[in-house]
Amino acid sequence: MSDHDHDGHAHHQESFVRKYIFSTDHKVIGIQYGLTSLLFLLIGFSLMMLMRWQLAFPGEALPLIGSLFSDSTMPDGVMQPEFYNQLGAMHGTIMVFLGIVPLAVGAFGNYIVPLQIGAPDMAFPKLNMASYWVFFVGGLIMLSSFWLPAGAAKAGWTSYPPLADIETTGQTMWLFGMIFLITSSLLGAVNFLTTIIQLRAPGMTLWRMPFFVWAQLVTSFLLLLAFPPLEAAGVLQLFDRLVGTSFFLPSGLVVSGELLDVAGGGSPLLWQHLFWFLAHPEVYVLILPAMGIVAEIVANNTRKPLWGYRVMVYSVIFLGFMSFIVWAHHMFITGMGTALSGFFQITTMIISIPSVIILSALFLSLWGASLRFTTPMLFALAFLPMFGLGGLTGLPLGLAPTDIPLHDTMYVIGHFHYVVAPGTILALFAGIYYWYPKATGRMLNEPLGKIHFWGSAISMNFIFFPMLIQGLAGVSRRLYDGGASYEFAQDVIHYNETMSIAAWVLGLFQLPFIFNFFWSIWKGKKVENDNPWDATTLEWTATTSPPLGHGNFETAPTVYRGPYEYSVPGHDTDFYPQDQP
Amino acid sequence: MREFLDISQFLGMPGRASAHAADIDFMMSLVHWLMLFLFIGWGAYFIYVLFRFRASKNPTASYEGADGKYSKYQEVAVILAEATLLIGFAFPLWGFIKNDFPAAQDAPYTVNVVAEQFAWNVHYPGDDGVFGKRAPELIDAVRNPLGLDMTDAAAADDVVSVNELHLPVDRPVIINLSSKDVIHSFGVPQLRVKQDAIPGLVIPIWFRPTVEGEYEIACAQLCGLSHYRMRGFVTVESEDAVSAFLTEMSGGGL
Amino acid sequence: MQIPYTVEARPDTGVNNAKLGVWLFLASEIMLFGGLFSAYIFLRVGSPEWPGDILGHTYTSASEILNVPLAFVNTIVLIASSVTIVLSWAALAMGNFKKYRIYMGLTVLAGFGFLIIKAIEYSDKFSHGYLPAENNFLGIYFVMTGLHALHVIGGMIVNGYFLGPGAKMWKSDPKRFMSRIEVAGLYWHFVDLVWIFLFPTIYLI
Amino acid sequence: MADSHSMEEIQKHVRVYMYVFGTLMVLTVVTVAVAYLHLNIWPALIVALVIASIKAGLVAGYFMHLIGEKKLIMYILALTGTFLVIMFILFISAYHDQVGRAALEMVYHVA
Ligand code: HEA
Ligand code: HEA
Ligand code: CUA
Ligand SMILES: [Cu+2]
Repeated sequence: MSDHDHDGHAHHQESFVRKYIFSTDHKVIGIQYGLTSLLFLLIGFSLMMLMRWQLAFPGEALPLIGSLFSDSTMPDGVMQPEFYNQLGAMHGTIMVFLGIVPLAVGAFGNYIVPLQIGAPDMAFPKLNMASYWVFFVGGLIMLSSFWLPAGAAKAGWTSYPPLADIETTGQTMWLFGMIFLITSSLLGAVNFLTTIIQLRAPGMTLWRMPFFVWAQLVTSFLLLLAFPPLEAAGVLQLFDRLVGTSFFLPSGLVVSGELLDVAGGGSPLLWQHLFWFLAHPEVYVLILPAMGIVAEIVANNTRKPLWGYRVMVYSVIFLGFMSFIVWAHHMFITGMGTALSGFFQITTMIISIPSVIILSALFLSLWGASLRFTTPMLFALAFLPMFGLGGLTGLPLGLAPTDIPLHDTMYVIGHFHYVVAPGTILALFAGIYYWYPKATGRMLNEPLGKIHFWGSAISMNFIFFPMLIQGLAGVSRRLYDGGASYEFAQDVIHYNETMSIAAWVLGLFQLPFIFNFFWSIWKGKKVENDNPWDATTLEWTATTSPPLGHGNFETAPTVYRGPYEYSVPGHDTDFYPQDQP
Repeated sequence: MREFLDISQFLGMPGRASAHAADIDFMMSLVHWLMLFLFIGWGAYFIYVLFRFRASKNPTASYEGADGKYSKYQEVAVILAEATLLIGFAFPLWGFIKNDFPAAQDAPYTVNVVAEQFAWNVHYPGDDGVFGKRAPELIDAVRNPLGLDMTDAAAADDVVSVNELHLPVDRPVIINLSSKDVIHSFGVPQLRVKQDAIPGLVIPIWFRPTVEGEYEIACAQLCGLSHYRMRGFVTVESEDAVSAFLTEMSGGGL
Repeated sequence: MQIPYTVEARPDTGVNNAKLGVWLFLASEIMLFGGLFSAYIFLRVGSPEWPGDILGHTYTSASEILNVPLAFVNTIVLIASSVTIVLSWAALAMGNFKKYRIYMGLTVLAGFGFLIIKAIEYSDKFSHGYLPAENNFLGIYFVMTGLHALHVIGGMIVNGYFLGPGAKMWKSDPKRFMSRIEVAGLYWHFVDLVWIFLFPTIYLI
Repeated sequence: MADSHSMEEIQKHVRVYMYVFGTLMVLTVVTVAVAYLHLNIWPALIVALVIASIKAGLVAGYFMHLIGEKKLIMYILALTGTFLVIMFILFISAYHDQVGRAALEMVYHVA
């Protein structure tokens, strides 16, 4: 399985297909992952924009665009509940599994990790390629389900049976898609772990690895060990749907007045346990790479070492371990007794501590800094309070009694969007602005970047803060009319308009980014040297690889010191790269 | 003190209509105080640092950086606060809600609630206080939505209503919650009650309504197309009014 | 620059890439089957009778439905194949390629044997109307043994490749070839291991 | 691990493999024999799992050369094993601490 097919003979001409399509070069694969996942992010974003129209103006025809849709989804431009539920489920699925994970792990991990540890490539280049293409197929399966007669999956991204068992064919496609995506992640995880453990350059000890690499290491462990149970669950749900078993169906179900013709004896809660066994670690898969990116950029732009690097590493390892034993905090309201809920409340409170430590360390890293407010730094800085707000709103959810009024309300939606959108997405944008010159040899335009930053950071708060307010007022999530028919929701329902407008404004502010992203490939300011940010980590040292070239280092660099030796007293520059003796 | 700390109004939580609601709100307030302290503390620090350590003002960074003493205090404080919340509030309150069911001498008012796509069926035991037998085979969407077995003597005086749950004020209530088809969630914001209705299980919940009025039951778990309008009503009223309602329901049916 | 440690071990970790990779892969496989075993346990503690009602008859022990002798034979076959594959590796270590061929051939053959017996078992169930949809015991039996059988097929493809076209490498890069056989062996043993747990939990108790 | 072995060592290995093979056969027979005793569920479960674990240990230890394997591999497997066990325990606990199971017959009074 450990094949690799480019041994220093860079001179032989590779065909276009081998070089850019079925490439085994981690940098090309990283870029493939990046472009594909950005596209999916855009798709997930568009689905959300449609939903937000319906939430702001329930039952009103969507002008212009509405007429493009079929009669079964939006007759005369008016969204049907079926379609709203599809959009919700697919927005969640696409954002999580096809947007953030492949961007944070597949793209950034692939491109940056081997460079940062001084490796020639990933340990298993062919496996790496397979991982991308399996992901790609999984994504196509997911998307194509929108064109099924009854549309895509509509039982939420959590796919709780019995609803998911009796839903239309879209759900089957969802399951097949998930099996591909899980397989892809597993292949990727094996590859990352082997690479990080085995291919570190001479002198790159564990304690000299950049925090980003640590974050990817822990993330890969989460993917490796948490994903398989969901694959098992997916197979079981496929059997329920296709073969007629009843793993998740109890006896005596009566659907629309008809006794369901199944053997029965199953348990709907079994799915929830298997699902959350994955999905809680999964949320840390969404946040850890983001924390890693932020740590890199904060160190670089404060021009000083990260405060408490070791403590952060210990925290991230502990976080990874704990994330396997908190899953049932998503299930307090399913009728859990006191013993189990006690256990899961304790573990949930415990797991919040390492997050507090990491965030505190990042905040403290700013003390004594010489702050450069570059675009990546702005995004990274915004991440800190935004993740903080998201994390803090996790606390009332993690305590069972306070979860009673909040469970399955907009408060939960607000909580996790604060962590994934102004949290992770801003961090990923930071990473794009930071590493773009590495991949292309050109900088992204700064003024456009700053417009993108302020527009995104501000409008996101106008989308997600009102969700917390609505949630506290008791408004349920996944409501096709946003709660308009409920009396108790009347005081807070008007926020739906604010949020939707903010969401479209957010969309507008992505335009400078998309323009910048493509324009700069050809027209951006060229970097003067390999190290435009005056950084210390290995990816910025002279490599044989000009943008998009094949191969990484002429000879493996030797590492002499820790990753963040900035402003070392007595050194002639304010950065002391890892590979300088 | 307690009144002072209770910021549930400020948080925009709906009015309270059950006995344990104040406890939940108080706990909610405490958690939000903790959040507020952390947010304001770190937020103020953050803004200060951004100004004080900008490159134009502080051209050379310090290699040593901050002294971590205060952050350690903060972490210990957070741990203590979370431990207090768990031990002092979360465990007792959850235990009370889950385990301290009213005993027989408290004369709890017991009803069955059976969720279905997309309605809340309520099954009252009638005067004899005994629920009639039910069987899934007997369910008829129109005439017998609960599958009540009419050959059972106990079933004769049972009352079934749809989306209308009438409860006596100031008397403990036990609801046996179940579902016919998919997972629903019985949520009543003002009562601070929420419980998933899981097919295959019959989950008892209890609370004591304290304020008369009509409250909405909002289904909180995605259950299909019309999840958004799976709305029922809880009417909390005097004992007499409940009896009158039940008489009307059973009389009207014949 | 070559990718290092494809064959020789990295000094500080003591393993080469392929071996680490396959162990990591096996770790995820453990969790995959672990998820299914968890589901099995969850369903089983949740039912009053196990296996329970099938086609109108209540069974109280799995051996009334499943064919224990056949499964017993299959256990023997799979364990034997585990021995032959490790012997094939040992033959390579002694430089005896011919013996390697024989043992690897036997391993693949044993895989076929296992699948044939499995097929007999399945068709017997099907012909009696014991379909997965009848009952959760049958359902989980088919899912778990079916997934295991897929793993057997996967292993046979790998082993078959190293028996046939893949064996060319013995000429060009014998060390690397040995490492591959060791890795293939690890996977094959794992498949055996899973069966060692499946057999008693599903058939016997 | 292979490269440094001499002929004799390999032959010794092969002998060990045969012993292990024999033991596995015996244990398989024992498992089946115990099953025909029709013990109660708990003793049967324990016996079956203990035997299966021994067999698994033999396969992993000798065939997969886990005995004497590098620490790194051991750590990874220990971690996986920990999560596996946690998963089993929590799944069983989750089942037992679920409110509402016993009450099913209460509503559907079907005998
Ligand atoms: C990246 C994703 C991510 C992250 C990191 C988290 C982090 C946390 N989450 Fe969240 N969560 C989700 C994603 C995430 N969550 C998702 C997607 C769901 C919903 C799924 C669904 O149902 O569809 C969810 C749902 C969810 C629930 C279930 C709610 C319900 O359904 O009723 C719970 C309950 O315990 C919970 C708890 C927590 C906790 C305690 C943390 C902790 O780890 C947080 C720890 C962090 C802190 C405590 C912050 C520390 C702050 C400071 C130190 C100072 C801050 C300073 C300033 C702000 C200036 N989350
Ligand atoms: C990682 C996960 C993730 C992310 C990032 C987002 C991002 C966003 N989400 Fe989403 N959401 C979920 C995961 C996520 N969501 C999940 C799991 C659910 C629950 C589903 C369910 O109920 O089952 C949900 C549900 C959900 C709802 C509730 C639906 C309901 O309950 O009825 C809403 C409502 O407003 C919403 C809004 C938004 C908004 C405004 C954003 C914005 O922040 C979006 C920001 C995105 C961008 C800014 C993208 C920018 C990228 C580009 C422009 C690409 C550029 C391209 C190139 C350069 C090529 N989301
Ligand atoms: Cu019923 Cu949602
Ligand atoms: Cu969680």
